[in-house]
Amino acid sequence: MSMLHIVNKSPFERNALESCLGYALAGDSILLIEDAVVGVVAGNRFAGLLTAALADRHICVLREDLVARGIPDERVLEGIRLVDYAGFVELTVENDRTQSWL
Amino acid sequence: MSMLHIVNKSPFERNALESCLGYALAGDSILLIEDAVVGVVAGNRFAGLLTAALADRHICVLREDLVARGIPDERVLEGIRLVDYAGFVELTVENDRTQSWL
Amino acid sequence: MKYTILVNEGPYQHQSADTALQFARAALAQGHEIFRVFFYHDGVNNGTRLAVPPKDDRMLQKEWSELAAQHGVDLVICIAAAQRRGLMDADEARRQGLDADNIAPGFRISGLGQLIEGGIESDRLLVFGD
Amino acid sequence: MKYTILVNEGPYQHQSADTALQFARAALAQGHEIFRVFFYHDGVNNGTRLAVPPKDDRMLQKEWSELAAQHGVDLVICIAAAQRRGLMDADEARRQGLDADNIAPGFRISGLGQLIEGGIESDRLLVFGD
Amino acid sequence: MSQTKQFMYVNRKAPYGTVYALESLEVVLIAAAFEQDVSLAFIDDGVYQIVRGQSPKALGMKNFSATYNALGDYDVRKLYVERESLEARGLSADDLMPIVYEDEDDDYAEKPSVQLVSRAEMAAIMAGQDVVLSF
Amino acid sequence: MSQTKQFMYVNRKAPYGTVYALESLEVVLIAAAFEQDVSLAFIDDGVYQIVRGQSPKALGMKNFSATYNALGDYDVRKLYVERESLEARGLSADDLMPIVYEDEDDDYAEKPSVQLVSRAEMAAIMAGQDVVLSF
Repeated sequence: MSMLHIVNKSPFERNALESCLGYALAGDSILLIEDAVVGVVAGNRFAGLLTAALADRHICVLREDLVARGIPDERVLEGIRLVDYAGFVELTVENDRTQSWL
Repeated sequence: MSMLHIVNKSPFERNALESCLGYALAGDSILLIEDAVVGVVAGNRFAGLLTAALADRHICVLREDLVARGIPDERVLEGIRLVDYAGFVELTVENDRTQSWL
Repeated sequence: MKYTILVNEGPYQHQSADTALQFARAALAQGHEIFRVFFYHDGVNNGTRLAVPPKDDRMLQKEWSELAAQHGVDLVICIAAAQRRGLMDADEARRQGLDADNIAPGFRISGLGQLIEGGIESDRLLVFGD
Repeated sequence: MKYTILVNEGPYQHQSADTALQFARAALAQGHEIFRVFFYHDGVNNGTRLAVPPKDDRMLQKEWSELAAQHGVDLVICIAAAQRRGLMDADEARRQGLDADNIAPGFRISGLGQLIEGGIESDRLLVFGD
Repeated sequence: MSQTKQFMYVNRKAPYGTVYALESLEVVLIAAAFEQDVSLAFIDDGVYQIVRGQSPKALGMKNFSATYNALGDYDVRKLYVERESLEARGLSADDLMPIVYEDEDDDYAEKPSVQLVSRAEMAAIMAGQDVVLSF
Repeated sequence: MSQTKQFMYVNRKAPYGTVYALESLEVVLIAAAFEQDVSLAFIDDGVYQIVRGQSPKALGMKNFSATYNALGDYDVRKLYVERESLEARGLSADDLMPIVYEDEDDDYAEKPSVQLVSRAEMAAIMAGQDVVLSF
């Protein structure tokens, strides 16, 4: 039984990602979409937090939203998986439940 | 020449208050309205930041928004001035310009 | 899988409606079923037929109508949220004594129970908002 | 003092429209002038006449119309933002080939230049948004 | 619709600044009629939704906070509040409304609907839900 | 309307997730016709508005980032970017679009419109404005 957590706001602007990481359990998946994708750039202020979370949780990012904002694949923090909308759908199938951190 | 900075979002949720405090100059005024008023409760996580800012800036809070959210006057951090909508208007007169931190 | 999708924001101002649409299309493409899309809060504003966006931009309201026409997706606008914000179908406008309505084809106005039913009947309920 | 007020969010979803209205009333009560209220982004949704909020709640759209009627405040809705979101006056609806309009009394639809003019002509420009 | 599912409503925003708190409560009231297992979570600024002494009259807004008190009558009896969120905000349990329900299995004794839990406990409760709605 | 005022447009939000970046740019383009002194500030996530390589086509959205390049033709030549905001996001000046204008007083030489400034410098620039518009 695992949960897909969906975060759609920039961690620089809002507390949603930090709250989510405080709740996501080992084995859960976290998907960053919309403005949240700016959080995954290697070397940014949230790199340490995300790296720590990757120890026991899956972190994914929606590639269409990365591309829109001019963030190339190679700038994404190591360990974060890129998915497209089809992959987004698959994540909702693989996990038993979803929770959006609005 | 002074600026009235208006912040309307909770500092627990968004970075607007922290950004604003990084820009407000000595002598400027900062008015907290709407959900931002939850930031002024004594003993909360932002009390230190606000106390430091009070050294050379004026911080005001809109009383109608405090009352709506059940925050009594006596819980407001020392040094922060309570104003009503009339006082809000006066602040826009006393300061030469306004800037909303949306 | 059977999905219900909740859309809490209006078109353009936030990306929520775009993301919900893209997700719905991707799910349908994989053979999943969209049981219902429920529009709540400002999400009700997705259901207007009076929008005329610039020619070089997408027209979200129409894309929803097309999704309903092509895939039979049930698009439900919350009546309470719609009344606050001025989204009306012809029946409701008449009942309220209003002189116009503005709902787009493929949308219907109903109660919050339709959202709960979606949560009960679907395998997954996804929320898109601000 | 002469004020222009910019409203960037629709009614109810965010408090911005409420705050803008209360500020405008307080300024008028002190003898100041409201040169213009400009509605941009989702703020255009303040200008619908089709809203019917619950009887025990405020009706923001009507309060704006009353402010215009009682104090002659100029309420301007941005045309580009309105077209994206489905806010129409009778002229614009006709021009676009639409079968209905939904603008409330006291509001008028015009261009972004009205906002800039407000900034130039007024002593203060206040922004209310999300 | 014979299954019973666990529905959780997650509230993370302060009331009045946005409509989410009010319209979330409207969903909960309707949901109660569907005889599902309903619980509410108040975390982050959501804790302000059930703070006592709310009075939005001067804003021209409806004071809907009393409705939380009526949730017991709708069989909504599980209101979880995160302790860490209260503490960060300089609040304590005494600042919350005394929301209760009548326990029909215990001679209709009034019992508290609000339970303070740690973040870890809240995470475990969330993990047991079938449907999580956030506004 | 004979006065010239200093108008500053403050951009603090990423593009595409919300409409503010696009509709803010639409205001700037109109404002240019009023012959005021216009400048733009990019701070916090606003720096993403002028990052190079934006491509929202798969989202079905219009790529309006090229319009920033045209601002020079509208006599909008002052785009201030806060260095601290870039650094916190793992970005540098190389990640920004090379936005330029033609200087008619210098044989139409192309000159950069973007200026990196520290937070303290940005605060000083803001303090000198007559009208500050934020979206």
